[in-house]
Amino acid sequence: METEQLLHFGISLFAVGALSALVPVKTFRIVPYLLSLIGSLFFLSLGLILTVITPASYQALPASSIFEFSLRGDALAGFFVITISLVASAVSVYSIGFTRNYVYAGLSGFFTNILILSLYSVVLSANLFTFLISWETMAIASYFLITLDRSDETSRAGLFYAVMTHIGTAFIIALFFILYRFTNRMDFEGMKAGIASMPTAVKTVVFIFALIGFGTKAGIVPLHTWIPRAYPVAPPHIAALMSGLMIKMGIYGFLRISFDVLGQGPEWWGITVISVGAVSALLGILYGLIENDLKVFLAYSSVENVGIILLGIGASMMFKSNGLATLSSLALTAALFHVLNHALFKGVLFLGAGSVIHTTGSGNMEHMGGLLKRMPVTGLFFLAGALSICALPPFNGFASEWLTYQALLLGYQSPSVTAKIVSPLGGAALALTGALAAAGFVKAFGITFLGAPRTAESRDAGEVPLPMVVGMAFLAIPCLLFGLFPGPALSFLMPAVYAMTGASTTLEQHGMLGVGQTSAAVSPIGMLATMAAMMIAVMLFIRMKGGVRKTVYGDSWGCGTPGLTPRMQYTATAFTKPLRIIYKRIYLPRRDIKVQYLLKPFFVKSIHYGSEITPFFERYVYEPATRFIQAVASKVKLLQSGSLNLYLGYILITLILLLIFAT
Amino acid sequence: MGYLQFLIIILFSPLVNGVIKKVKAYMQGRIGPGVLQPYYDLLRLLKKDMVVSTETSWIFKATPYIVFTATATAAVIVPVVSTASPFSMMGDVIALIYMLALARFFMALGGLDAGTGFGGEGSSREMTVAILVEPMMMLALFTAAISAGSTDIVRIATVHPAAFSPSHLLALTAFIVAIVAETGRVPVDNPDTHLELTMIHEGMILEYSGRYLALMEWAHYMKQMILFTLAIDIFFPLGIAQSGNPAVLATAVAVYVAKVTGIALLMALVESTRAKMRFFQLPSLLGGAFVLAFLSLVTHIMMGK
Amino acid sequence: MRVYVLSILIIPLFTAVVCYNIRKPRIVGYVSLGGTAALAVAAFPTIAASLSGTVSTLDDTFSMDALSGYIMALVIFLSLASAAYSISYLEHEYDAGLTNVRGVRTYYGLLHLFIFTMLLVTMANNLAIMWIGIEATTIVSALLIGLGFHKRPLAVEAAWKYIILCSVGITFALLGTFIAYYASTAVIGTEGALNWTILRGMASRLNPETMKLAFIFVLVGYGTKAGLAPVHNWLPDAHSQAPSPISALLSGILLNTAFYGIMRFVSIVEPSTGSDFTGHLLIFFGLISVGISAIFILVQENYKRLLAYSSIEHMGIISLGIGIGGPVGVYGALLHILNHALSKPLMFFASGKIQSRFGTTNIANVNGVLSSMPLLGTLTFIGALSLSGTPPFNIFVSELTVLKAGVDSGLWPVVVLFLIFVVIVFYGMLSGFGKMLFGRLGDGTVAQAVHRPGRSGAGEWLANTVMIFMAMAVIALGFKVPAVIDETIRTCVQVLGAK
Amino acid sequence: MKSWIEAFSIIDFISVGILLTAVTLNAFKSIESYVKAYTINSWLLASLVAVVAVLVGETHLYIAALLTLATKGIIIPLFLRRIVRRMRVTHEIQPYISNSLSLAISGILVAVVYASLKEGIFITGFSKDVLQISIAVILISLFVMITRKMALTQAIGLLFMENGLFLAGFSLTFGMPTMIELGVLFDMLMGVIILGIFAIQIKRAFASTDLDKLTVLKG
Repeated sequence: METEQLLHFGISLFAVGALSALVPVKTFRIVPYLLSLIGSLFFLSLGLILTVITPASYQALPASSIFEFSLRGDALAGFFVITISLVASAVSVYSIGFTRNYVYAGLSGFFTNILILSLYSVVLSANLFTFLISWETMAIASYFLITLDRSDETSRAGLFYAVMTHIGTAFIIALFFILYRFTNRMDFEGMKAGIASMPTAVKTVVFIFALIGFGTKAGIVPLHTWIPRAYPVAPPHIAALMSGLMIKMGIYGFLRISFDVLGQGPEWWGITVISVGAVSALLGILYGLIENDLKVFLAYSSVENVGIILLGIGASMMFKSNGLATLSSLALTAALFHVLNHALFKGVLFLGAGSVIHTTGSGNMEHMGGLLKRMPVTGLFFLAGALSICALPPFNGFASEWLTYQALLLGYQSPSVTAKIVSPLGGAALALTGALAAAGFVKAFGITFLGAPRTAESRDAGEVPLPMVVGMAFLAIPCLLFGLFPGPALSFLMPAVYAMTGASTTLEQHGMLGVGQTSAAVSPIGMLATMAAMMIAVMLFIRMKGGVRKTVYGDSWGCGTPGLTPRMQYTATAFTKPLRIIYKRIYLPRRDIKVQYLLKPFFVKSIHYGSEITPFFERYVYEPATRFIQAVASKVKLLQSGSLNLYLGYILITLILLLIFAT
Repeated sequence: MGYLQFLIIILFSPLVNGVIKKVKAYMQGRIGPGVLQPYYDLLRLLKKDMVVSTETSWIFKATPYIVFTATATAAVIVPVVSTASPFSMMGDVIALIYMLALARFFMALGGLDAGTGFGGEGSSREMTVAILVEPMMMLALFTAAISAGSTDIVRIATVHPAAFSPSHLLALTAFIVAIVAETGRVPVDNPDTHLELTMIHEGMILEYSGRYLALMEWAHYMKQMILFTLAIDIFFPLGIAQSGNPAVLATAVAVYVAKVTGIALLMALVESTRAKMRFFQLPSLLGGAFVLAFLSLVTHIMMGK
Repeated sequence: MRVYVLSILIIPLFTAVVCYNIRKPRIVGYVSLGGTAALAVAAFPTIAASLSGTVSTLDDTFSMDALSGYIMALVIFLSLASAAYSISYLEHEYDAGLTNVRGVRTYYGLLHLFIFTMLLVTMANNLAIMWIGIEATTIVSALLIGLGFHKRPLAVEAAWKYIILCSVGITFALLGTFIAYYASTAVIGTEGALNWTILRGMASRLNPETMKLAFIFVLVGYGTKAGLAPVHNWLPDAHSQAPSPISALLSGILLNTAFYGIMRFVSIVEPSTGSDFTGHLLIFFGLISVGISAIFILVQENYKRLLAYSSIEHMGIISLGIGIGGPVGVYGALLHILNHALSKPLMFFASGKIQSRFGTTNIANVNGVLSSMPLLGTLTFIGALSLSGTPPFNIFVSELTVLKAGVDSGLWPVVVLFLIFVVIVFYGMLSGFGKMLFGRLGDGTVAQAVHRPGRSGAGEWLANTVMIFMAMAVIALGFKVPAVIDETIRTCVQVLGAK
Repeated sequence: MKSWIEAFSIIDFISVGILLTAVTLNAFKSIESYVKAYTINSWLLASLVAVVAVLVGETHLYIAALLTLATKGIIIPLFLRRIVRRMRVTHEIQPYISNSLSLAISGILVAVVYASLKEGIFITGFSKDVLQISIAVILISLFVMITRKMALTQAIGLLFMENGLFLAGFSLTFGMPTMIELGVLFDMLMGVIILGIFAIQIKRAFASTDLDKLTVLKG
């Protein structure tokens, strides 16, 4: 089938899906998601055509004038289309189960279809106008999905999100117009073609605007503040879409502009991006670690992973400007691979968290525990996601992070000293991030799924309906497969990498993930095989030496005193207490302890312990800015004091000034 | 031989631990148990029944096996006496570290699964220490990897037999601290205590008994020996067999034994001369080591060696 | 042809008289709607003709080119809309006892007089007659605001300020017109010296100094009426106090008719003084308007005032477009007139419904509109997003066009300021209307649902249809400007002679 | 030709009179005197039109003069008196600016006008000063509206502005075509009536004609 036909079919499927969601029939609720599932499969094939089968760009819906809709696809777009399709299809399946008894099923179905469609059209848009329309449609749709339950709380979160993203859009519009001004074209092709005439200073401005504008959407620190507000209030399937895909649109836009259109820039661009990435990764996970709300934690972890992706991109830019094409392609491959992987495992994690919250009715880890026995499949998939996001072999996260390590370590080959030093430091940051993430997910999985249930809700919890489980499987299984066989995944993104860096390295041959320049290689499948072999061996050995032994079940050991209650378990707060102390310079924690005495100082009645950290950026960046604007506004408000005489005075003054100065 | 050298680690790691214990005993003026004691312990544990908490899930039972197999896989990756080790193509130094991380991940989960205070405490502290140690260790390894131009351990071991450049010494120092921390020894952790306030590793495996405990302990011994071997391969690989002929191998084995014993002695020395640190003093120690590793990297890049 | 043209003026007058003399409040609304429909039908050929070429009658007293046709079409469209909407609005006011039969009759009578005056403005070729028309709109609309039917002190206050400020302004406009007349008599003598077509012909020969003076007075004068800051102060009061259908007309089209006067003048002043003079003045006023209104929108507590300030903002954008000039700028401005004339009335209609439901115009006291009135809530949301310049709604397109014009002429400071202000506006709009639309009915709202929504009769149905139609137009124009509109606007651009 | 010169001086004389009557507004307090000033002002205006009509001898100027006299000189003052009586107001309350200061400012305004209207723009026409004077009248009456606090005073100020406007128009154009003049006058008449109605409304709604009460709508 022709690409155009595929495109049109896909679009119309989503459109119909969106409309069908408005049919207020309960049995009908499955339809929109079925349609979006089929639609995303159509787009998946489109993406495959664009990347694997015939990596050629095509032009559909050609634009007649500047403000016309126009879609086109190339290798980069194709890769993102594939990523979107994988997650979107899974989310569609999950939603079938989730929205069965969902109050806002109709609206959610409508806007979910719109959102997915807008994601596609963002990556496929050929010109400025199409991009902006799709971009804002995406923002609006997600805004309505965040505020779905229309409570004041969610509407505040939604407002904050909308305003942040709108500021970002302002920067994007500005940079588009700068590009247009210097290239006289409004389509990306044309901009790319005419970029040569653009002075470097202007390019730099565009680059910085791109970093800010798209960074807001991608959630780089310090523009990340909307993420931990918006995701937790969003319904799970939407949170998965937003965190898995929507913030990747920021990455896409940044790549499209700073890589594809601007081409090669000075070295410090790359270094800037690396630094931003490192800071985002570290602060993101650090702030996430101490959160006890499952979704907030996952949200922060998204910030972290965007940071990791930016590490790769920055390294690639840096190498490119140092003339190391192959290295640049390696770094970019790592980054794009991590884009795909993060979409998968963050998707499964959010869906899992959604299922958990769906059943226990609370997002707070402190209210959970022992869920693995009650929702085994969900727990298993969540564990898979956690292992992947911690980059533990043999899952996919390991593959992409390993590539990132390789790229950063090879930075010493670049001629400039800064690059030599910056890149291994990026590696160190990555290592620290990895360790922090591991701690975070031990906490997230351990406190939530292990131990004894802390509330009645989690004690009576049960497994979620089949479609939700299947939806998670859609994402969890690729997490493992792409880890074991990186080949297919890499083939999705190689054409894009080649198109943008002019070089490509074959990184994967017969099951080994290897980097030519270093002759370093890993074979996840080999590791898995070895583990399996070892497992068999050790079991046999135990059987031989130890024979069959029975297992005695009893209470956990409580220092000999019986009656250990779930409340005596280690809490999520306690788990990260050491970190709060060690990193107090970052968290700036504040604790207040109120002790009530029966008889001072011996008999304590009650001790209230409260501890909170300072939200640095909110307190020292956002709030002052807001206060300033409000203050100015309230001053300006005096202009309209209600006195007619004053108004007449304005007329007279204006007139006289004009008479004096304008004539 | 090259295929089977990982067996050295799997089989002899308890012995190394025994040796360290023995030396410590001597230094403290005791006779101490025999060097084979760890083997007896393992066998005894294998023959015992297991007591499992009713709160636990399958994670609790799976953890020992996963920990053991993951560590064993790491052992397969690291070349011991010969660089002709085909299995080490399976992974490089990063893969090795992450294999150990996988083991740690599950160990921490196992600690949380029983729902007791001690397990959680142990997991929390273990992960905290890991956060402090892992980047430092990585950085130290980066220095070696960069000077060798590869993260492949065999490559590193072959490229520079004995390059005691300043950067290497710095990196080595950092790495030794890392080993101390990772193997849960004084001053970071006390392997011989069950006093809850000081437990880290012991706290995590407190609920384990029988063969589960045996696997955990064994995995711990292996991890220790893997790290020793890694240090040897990376920082003084001189004498490691480049070819497969028996004479070379024999010498290589001898040299290896000597080196391992040396490190074991060092560990024993450190443990018996240092007092355990308070938990929240650790950042200063490990942070210092991190600075060393960082300096090593910078010096390497600046001085080119 | 002549018959058609005159019928355009006669029909509304006739309808006004008829409406004023009908004693049945339930009937009169439909009569007025019928009258407006008749007007639309009668006006169609004239408009169609004017779009293709100039239509002139009564030896050039009335002469309509594409621009007049365009504005007239808007006037008639909005008159239809608000005539249809008025029915349910007045039924409700009547049932709620806020007005009596006399009030209803007066309302409709004045409404059609108002329409008549605006039509007069669009048709006049003679600048003085145009002035008369604009002055007449002030008088009639002042009555609609202040006396219309509910005699409330605030309405009187608003009307007083409105009439005083606008009369003062309009005086200056006439002075400017005189000066222009003087300049033209100096060239061609008294005959036809105020005919726009003639002036346009020999504009380049006029004395630049004189024309500058004339333009300053005209700009301040008509600018007051068009609600350009800093002489906009009557606007928030009047718009917030007028009955919603009238607010819709005021901000949807009345402001534009005043600005229409400015546009006419620009195109006869430019050739002699050079486009920089007029351009800079308009940009100056435009930026101030957008900036001031943005700040007021940010801290606004009354949703009708919020909408009023948003009108100031959009008039500012239009003036920016004209000021930046060039085909693109003028195109953007004219397109923006259309888009604003769709979105803003929609919002005023919707806010009228909200007001009659909650009995307050205070944002803080309105809550949960979406959950209690889904359709209305949705329409309001579409309007609000469109007004805040968000794609995929229509206003975004024209704003982008104006921006593009600014970029084309390299006015970076203007572009940057504009973007900043637009973000502020977005924040203000969304926080205001978000607060009203979200939440549950009853949380934090003091005055709660004082009146039940009016009997959902034909009136309600009509009002909803109108609003839905406008909302759909808002969305459709956001994706594509239909060929016919595109063509019309291009001809208008030529009429204004933008180079 | 000589008669022209005299005419000039006559016209200048009258127009200066108009300016003075406008300036006096700053000095007065009682509404009555405002209305008187307006009446005089309008008569002067009408007489000026008449003079020009005599000089130029165009019929429509005679009509214009009559119309002016009828509306501005007779109808509107009568109407104003009625309003004043109905509203039972006699004196303007203390204005925002003291009389002496406002007199000074009026002077400044006149200066501004003379400065801003460049010489040589208005070479033709029958007087070089009348335009300046009329604009000055307009600005001064606007200034009066700014400083005064009573609804009625503002209405009168507006009327003064319109007189100034009329003067300006006349001096620039020898009078517009009759039809337009009719329209303009009609509009103004309407405007005045509406103003009167509203002034009464205000009195009724706010129990006062003091504009300080009219500051409810703000922000």
